[in-house]
Amino acid sequence: MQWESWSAFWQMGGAGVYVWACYGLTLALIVAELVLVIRRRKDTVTRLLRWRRAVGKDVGGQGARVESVE
Amino acid sequence: MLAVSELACLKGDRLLFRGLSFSLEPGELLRVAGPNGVGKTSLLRLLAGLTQPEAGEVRWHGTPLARAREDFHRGLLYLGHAAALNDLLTPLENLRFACAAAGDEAEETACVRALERIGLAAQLDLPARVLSQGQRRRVGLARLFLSAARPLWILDEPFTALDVNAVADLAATLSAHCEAGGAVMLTTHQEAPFARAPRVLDLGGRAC
Amino acid sequence: MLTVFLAVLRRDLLLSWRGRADLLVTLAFFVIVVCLFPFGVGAETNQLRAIAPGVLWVAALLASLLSLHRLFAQDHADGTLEQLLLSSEPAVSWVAGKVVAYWLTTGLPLVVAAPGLALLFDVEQGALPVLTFSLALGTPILALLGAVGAALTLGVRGGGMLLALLILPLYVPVLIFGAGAVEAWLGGTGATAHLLLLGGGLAGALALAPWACAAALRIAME
Amino acid sequence: MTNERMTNPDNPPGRSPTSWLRFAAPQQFYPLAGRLAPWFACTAAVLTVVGLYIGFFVAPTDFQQGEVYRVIFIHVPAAWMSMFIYLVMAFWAAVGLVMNTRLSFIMSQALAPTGAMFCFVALWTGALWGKPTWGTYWVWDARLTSQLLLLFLYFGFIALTRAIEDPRRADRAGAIIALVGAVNVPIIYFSVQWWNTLHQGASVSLTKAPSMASTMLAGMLLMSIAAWMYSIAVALWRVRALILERERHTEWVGEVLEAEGRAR
Repeated sequence: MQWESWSAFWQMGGAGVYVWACYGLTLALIVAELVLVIRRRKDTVTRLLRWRRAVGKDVGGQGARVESVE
Repeated sequence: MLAVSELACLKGDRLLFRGLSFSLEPGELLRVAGPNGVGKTSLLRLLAGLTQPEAGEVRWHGTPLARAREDFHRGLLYLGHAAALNDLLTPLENLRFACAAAGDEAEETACVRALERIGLAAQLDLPARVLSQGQRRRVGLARLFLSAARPLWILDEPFTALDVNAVADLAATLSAHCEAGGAVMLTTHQEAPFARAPRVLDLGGRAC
Repeated sequence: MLTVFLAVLRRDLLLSWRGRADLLVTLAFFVIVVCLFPFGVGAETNQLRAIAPGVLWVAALLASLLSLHRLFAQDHADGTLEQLLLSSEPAVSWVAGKVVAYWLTTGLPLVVAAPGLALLFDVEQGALPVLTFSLALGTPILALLGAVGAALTLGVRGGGMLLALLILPLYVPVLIFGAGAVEAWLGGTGATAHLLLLGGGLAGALALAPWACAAALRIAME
Repeated sequence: MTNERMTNPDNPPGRSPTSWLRFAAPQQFYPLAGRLAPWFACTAAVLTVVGLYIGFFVAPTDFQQGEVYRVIFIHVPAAWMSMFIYLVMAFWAAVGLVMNTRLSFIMSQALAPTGAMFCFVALWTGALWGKPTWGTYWVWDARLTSQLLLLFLYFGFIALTRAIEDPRRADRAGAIIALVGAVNVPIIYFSVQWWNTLHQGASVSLTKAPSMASTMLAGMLLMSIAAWMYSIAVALWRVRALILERERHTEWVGEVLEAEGRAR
């Protein structure tokens, strides 16, 4: 074990501010990214459900099927 | 000449048409019909090779467009909505550039003759920005007289902004091109006096 | 192929000539940006001499970005681009024509004006040919890379700002070797290596950029 | 190319069983991604815990730098990942352009935000590591500078793909800029290094640690693999949302959405 006490661990030999700022920001960014990804998925599902209700069930068949010429 | 099979076109969020199959043979004049927004222009751009279809394919003399691009574009004249005129150039300069860019020989005398033929003799050396809508349209159409060697003409609304005489004249030119073994595909909202009634491709048949 | 190249080149040069007031804007911007620096950093001769190569190169880089977003915009709007894409000739030929015309009208004036401006910064006279030569090799690279960016952002909202964001990081190597050439000459190590690298960059850009640009223009038509 | 576009007459685009390259792939990939992503995420979490334990409690104090070197356990993995992700993005972009497959474009777009995030982390940790070691937050060191330019490349890619509304154009335009950027990354790195040696003489090297203990190395490698797993998991989740968005016309997305709607 490297550390004599927890407070020594937090102080990181005097460089605690720098080390914990690095780890803190990284953690915050990762959490933010995960939240954004999950939120985005939920938003997409809600929006698409709404969209499908608006256009009706037959979303794939919107375009006119052109059978023949003349 | 041009064979289309099972073509589908998606524009943004909307499926414009699907399962579109037809072919165009030499001597034919095909009119694409249907209300606004049904995909007439999209179809023409797609056939010209400007955009890619969502599904299906277009063949030029039996070869898929992607592999016959150069040969296809040598045999195609496409005139779109925009007249491809630069305001700072004169009609003559615009026409000569259009021909040269397409890969045609563009003799000055031939270009002058084409512009005179379409009724722009007096505007040859004016900058294009002073021309009226109809006159701008004519500069683009002057290329028809220089492109007899290109068998396939695809024209998007060629009659727009033209007066009655010009419409008749253009219809005669198109009919003559078909007589000579060419093929014409066009969209239009107005009736034109063609020598023979054009075949109609109705995109709006079952549109919603 | 050559006919199309020459036709596009001739037309674009003619268009620039008809709208020649626009040409002066790029040059004026270059001159003004360069002249702003002494006000910002002070008119101390030694300092000005030290920053001159960098200032001239950064200003040239910004000036060449100034009208870049207009490179294809007019042709896109009036339908000329459609017709060019439908040409049976290879797209590379007319793309090259447009880029060469663009460089002749915006890049070349900078190359010509730079030595004169360098004198304002009291740059040693022997370094002036190196500066001119480095700009003559470097600004075409800027035009070629810029054309790819202009094609990608064609018709996109906020295209001008986006273009700067896309292209400026790619300009960094050109800036480093361009300004570095002059500094190396002034430092006595000789500018050959820098100029060779710039030449290599130009060859690479000439070989790749027109293709990328043509592909981007095809995509922009969709 | 055109053959892939052929569809069965009765199937509108997006439902064809024959063209797996173009249509079936997203449909099959969507549930696959959903099943795989949690595993990658769990692996990442476990590796992070182990890596951090080794990094903080097993690895010895560096005799030159003291404790501050422990930033290395995120700095180096982040820097590696940011470069690696850009290359993977460019790879998918190239695959997309050559094979005309939508899924590859979606992949490259799903990776970009994570790459940019790691790039920023590498810069941030580099700066905070620099302050106690070199006495300044920023030096124009070749590594830091290329990292900064890489961040701009990421921003450019993301901004371009977001600014273009037509998804097909956005896909292809993004692919081109990703490839142009990938060609330029080595050139930028080389030029910056060249510029740096000329201007500053020998630069301070961040990772040059002649006496790196094997436990330090182990921690760093574990954290790198964790970062890699994390990137895959997040990219897969993002791909799922993008697939739903792009394939919303199809029946299978309809079924997926209805199942989701019932589950709420």
